[in-house]
Amino acid sequence: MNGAPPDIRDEELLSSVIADLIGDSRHVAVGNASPIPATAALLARERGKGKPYVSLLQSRKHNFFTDGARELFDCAGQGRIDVFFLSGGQIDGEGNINLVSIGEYDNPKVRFPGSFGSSYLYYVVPKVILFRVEHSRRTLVEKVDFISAPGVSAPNVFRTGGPVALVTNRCFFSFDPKRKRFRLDSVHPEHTVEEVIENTAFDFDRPAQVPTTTPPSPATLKLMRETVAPQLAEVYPQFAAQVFGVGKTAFTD
Amino acid sequence: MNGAPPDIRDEELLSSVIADLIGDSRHVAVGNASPIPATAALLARERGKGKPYVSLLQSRKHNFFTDGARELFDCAGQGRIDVFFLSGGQIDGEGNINLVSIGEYDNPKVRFPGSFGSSYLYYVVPKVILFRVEHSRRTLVEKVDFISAPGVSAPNVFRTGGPVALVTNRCFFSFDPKRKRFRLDSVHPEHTVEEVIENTAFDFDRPAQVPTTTPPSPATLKLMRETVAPQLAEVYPQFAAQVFGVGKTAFTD
Amino acid sequence: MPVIASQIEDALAPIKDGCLLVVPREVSGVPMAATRALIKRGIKRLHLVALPTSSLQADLLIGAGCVETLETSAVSLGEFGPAPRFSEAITKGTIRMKDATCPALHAALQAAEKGVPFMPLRGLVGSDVLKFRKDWKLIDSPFGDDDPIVLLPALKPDVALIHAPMADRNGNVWIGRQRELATMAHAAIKTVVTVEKLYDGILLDDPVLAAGTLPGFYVESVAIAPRGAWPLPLPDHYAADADHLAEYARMAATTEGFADYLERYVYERRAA
Amino acid sequence: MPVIASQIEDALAPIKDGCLLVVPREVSGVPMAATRALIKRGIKRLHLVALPTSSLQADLLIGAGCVETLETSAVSLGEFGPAPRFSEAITKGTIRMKDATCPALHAALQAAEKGVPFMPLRGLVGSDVLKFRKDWKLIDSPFGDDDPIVLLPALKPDVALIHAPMADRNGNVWIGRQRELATMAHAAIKTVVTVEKLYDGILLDDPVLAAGTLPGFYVESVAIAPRGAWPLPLPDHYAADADHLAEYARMAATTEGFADYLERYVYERRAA
Repeated sequence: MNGAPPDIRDEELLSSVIADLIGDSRHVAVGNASPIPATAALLARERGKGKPYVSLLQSRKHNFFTDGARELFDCAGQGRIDVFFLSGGQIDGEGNINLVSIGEYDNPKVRFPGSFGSSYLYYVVPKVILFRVEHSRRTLVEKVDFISAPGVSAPNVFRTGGPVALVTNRCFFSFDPKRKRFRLDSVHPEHTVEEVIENTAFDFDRPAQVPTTTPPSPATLKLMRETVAPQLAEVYPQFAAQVFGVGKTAFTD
Repeated sequence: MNGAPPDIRDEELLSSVIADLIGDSRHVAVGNASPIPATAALLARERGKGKPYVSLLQSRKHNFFTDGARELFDCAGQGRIDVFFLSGGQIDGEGNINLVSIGEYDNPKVRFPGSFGSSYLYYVVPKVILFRVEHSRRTLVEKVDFISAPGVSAPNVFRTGGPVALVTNRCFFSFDPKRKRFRLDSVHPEHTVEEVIENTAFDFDRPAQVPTTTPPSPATLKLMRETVAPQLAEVYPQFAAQVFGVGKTAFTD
Repeated sequence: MPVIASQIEDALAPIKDGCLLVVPREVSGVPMAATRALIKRGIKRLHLVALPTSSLQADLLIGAGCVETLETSAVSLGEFGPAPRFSEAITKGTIRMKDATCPALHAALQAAEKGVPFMPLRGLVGSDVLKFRKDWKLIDSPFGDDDPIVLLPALKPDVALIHAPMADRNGNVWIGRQRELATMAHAAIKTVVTVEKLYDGILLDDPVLAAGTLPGFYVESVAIAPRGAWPLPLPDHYAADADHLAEYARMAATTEGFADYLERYVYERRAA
Repeated sequence: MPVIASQIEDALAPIKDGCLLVVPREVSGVPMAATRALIKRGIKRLHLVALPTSSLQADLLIGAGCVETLETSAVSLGEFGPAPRFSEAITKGTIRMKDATCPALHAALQAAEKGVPFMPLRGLVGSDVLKFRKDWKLIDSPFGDDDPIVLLPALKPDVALIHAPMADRNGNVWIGRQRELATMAHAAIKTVVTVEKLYDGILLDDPVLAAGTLPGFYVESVAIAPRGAWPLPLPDHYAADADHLAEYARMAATTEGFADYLERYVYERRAA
């Protein structure tokens, strides 16, 4: 295994992986409580010299919407949002995500915040990137207790979008909607395939040789730390301070 | 018959009649090409010291809408528009109105502008006042050639509004939705019941003694000519000049 | 990023023969300079949607033979009388007419804006407007008890064409209260804009201006056309040119007079 | 005309026990001063709709026992973690939860805004969100071929409660880009507003301000509440009070700590 330079943090690696996934898109939107995807989207925009448009839902500065809180969803319905990010309290091997609860819905053991826009956006955004930092049998389950949004739909269901990948602190899976399965595309530096298998409750495909995830280049790291991090601090001050050491400023929105 | 003072114009009489009909309302809206209803609504507002709200669709000054051209219709759907005005190339005895054409729809002899919002507003505005200055067998017909909106609907059809009256240059009819008929409530000064019968192609109810329409009081006339007319000139410069002698100003909207 | 075109003709390139074009009502900022440029170019077979009504713009396009199908709630010159080219085209059967009612057009555009296949609307039941719209459906409301309601299919224009007070270099467009212009742009695949002037700054940077701004990512191209709504009004900027509209009403009353009007004001553009 | 109340409590009079109350999302200008006043008054049995999500506001109201039914897409303190009173109420079964997804709440409010009984929405098919919403219907789209689509019944609140930067003496309210506040007011029977300040003039007289203004005829009452969204942010005016939110997250983690929080910041209101 290629060890990553010791000074690369998990959050930086994941942001870099996600930024590569964003690729050549027109419009990337980032929902609530998603600091790593926000980092990735801003990084992609810096590298693309202003392209894609990035809309951070909780931001003022990185938000082009002027028709209220519904505009993101309308815009996605129009086919104008190319990339979105979703997570889940549980994610299963068919790409189903659970943002609601563990246990019976009417008598849950654990309650998560709720489905947010997932029960819609998962169907209509072409590239939905799943991310879940904690990669464990608790989070990557065989079958979710509650389907906030399904990974795949029957052929007669209107669906122009869905999951393309799942990024965790251990590895990077791609998703194949025809096979309804994830495929292990790469394992992050300092992690192993065995470890991924051990910590994943669902079955997945994998090549004979699983490559190692390419760590961010020094140029990407510099861009992330010096240019992206200060922008991020508007929306995620805690995260920006913790990961990038960007001091809390007396920012007024 | 009480002869009206010779210096009262038809338009002033009709505006005064309509202003009385508006009565104690919260919100009166006036559509396109309706100078007499606009005069009446502004008159009602002057008399009510700012109440009702008056929205003149083509005006900037007398228009409270900020959600675009759809807001009037949404607002009516919410039950917030109490009074609206409609006319018709043809109006029949069941209160059906035709704003589209005479003859076969696919091969018409005469084409009118179109239904505007009538096919919706007639159903949801509680007090729709019909006005048609030209009172003749050509305009007040037995049966309209095209129903832009029906006067009454079957009981299972959602309907919170409809016609309450029809004002012409000869008389004032009220409408009874249960009987699906107009009733002659008053004949304007210098006109007669016989003349109304002769010039109306539909059958209507009437009391044994038909009263004469009360002409506008001197105070109402003064208000109309001195206060309302200049406001009107913004939206209906031609009408204001012709009826009230308000000179065309170099108005910039 | 939207193209900021130096020639109005260049900005209009996305508007092709035969396309489904949506334009705003007569008082919302009608792109008349652009309309004249389209006629000059000889555009053909438009499916024209006027949201929800039109005056001079539709009448001109119809008279000049640019329209195959017209979908709107009314065409009229208002105080200046009926729209003569429209009336003649209908009675002679030279255009296909899809009669609507104002809120139906708004709702059908909002359906496209929201990415849903249809929108319900009250009213309409028992009208001949509904009877002649085979593309609209009357169903029993799934939430009612024997409650008929009309469903309108989404109306997704190829292009929305609008005129507005100003745009910035990123293609953000200030539309103010004329929010149906935003709905048109959201619903359409592409949006073409003419503006009175360029704003020197970024409209979205000012929270007060941003409230009335259409974001540039909906916009395909922008051209500057001062007094671009003339002879129609631009809200809060200039009034209608009543003398000119009266002249139009007179000239367009006959085929010959209309041809003279085109010659003088569209092909030659002698006055402004 | 709307009442311009001198006391926030007076403006809140239309909000009765048991009413269907809609409030905006955590970053749109949340009426927190009004929320504290409602808790102080001891409001009960609210059917609370948070459009489309909530943070501190819903958690406070739930913890204080004001909520019978909650309808929203998510409640979370964001960077400060889960919403502890919400999570406990759900796991203990002390409130009735109607889980939604953001665009469904927007669409259901828009249905009420448009006076239609329902709105269609894509997505949702095959999700458990749909499965547990017996009030939503899955139909075959009348415009499709074996194309299932969800219909959402109109959501018509008794009262919309919002906070905005300013209002004028006619009750016109400047909301800027937060246009969901307009939809809430259009959809609700009554609208109650708190504002940072009174605007000295008429907002609708200025075309630039008018573009971001909710007309007064939708508004029941207005009260002035400077920093009325504290400790949540007011867009373009002030940021969230992160220290206070962190303190809330800590205190509200336990029943006792939450009771202390109420004592200190709601009943006594020692800090601001």
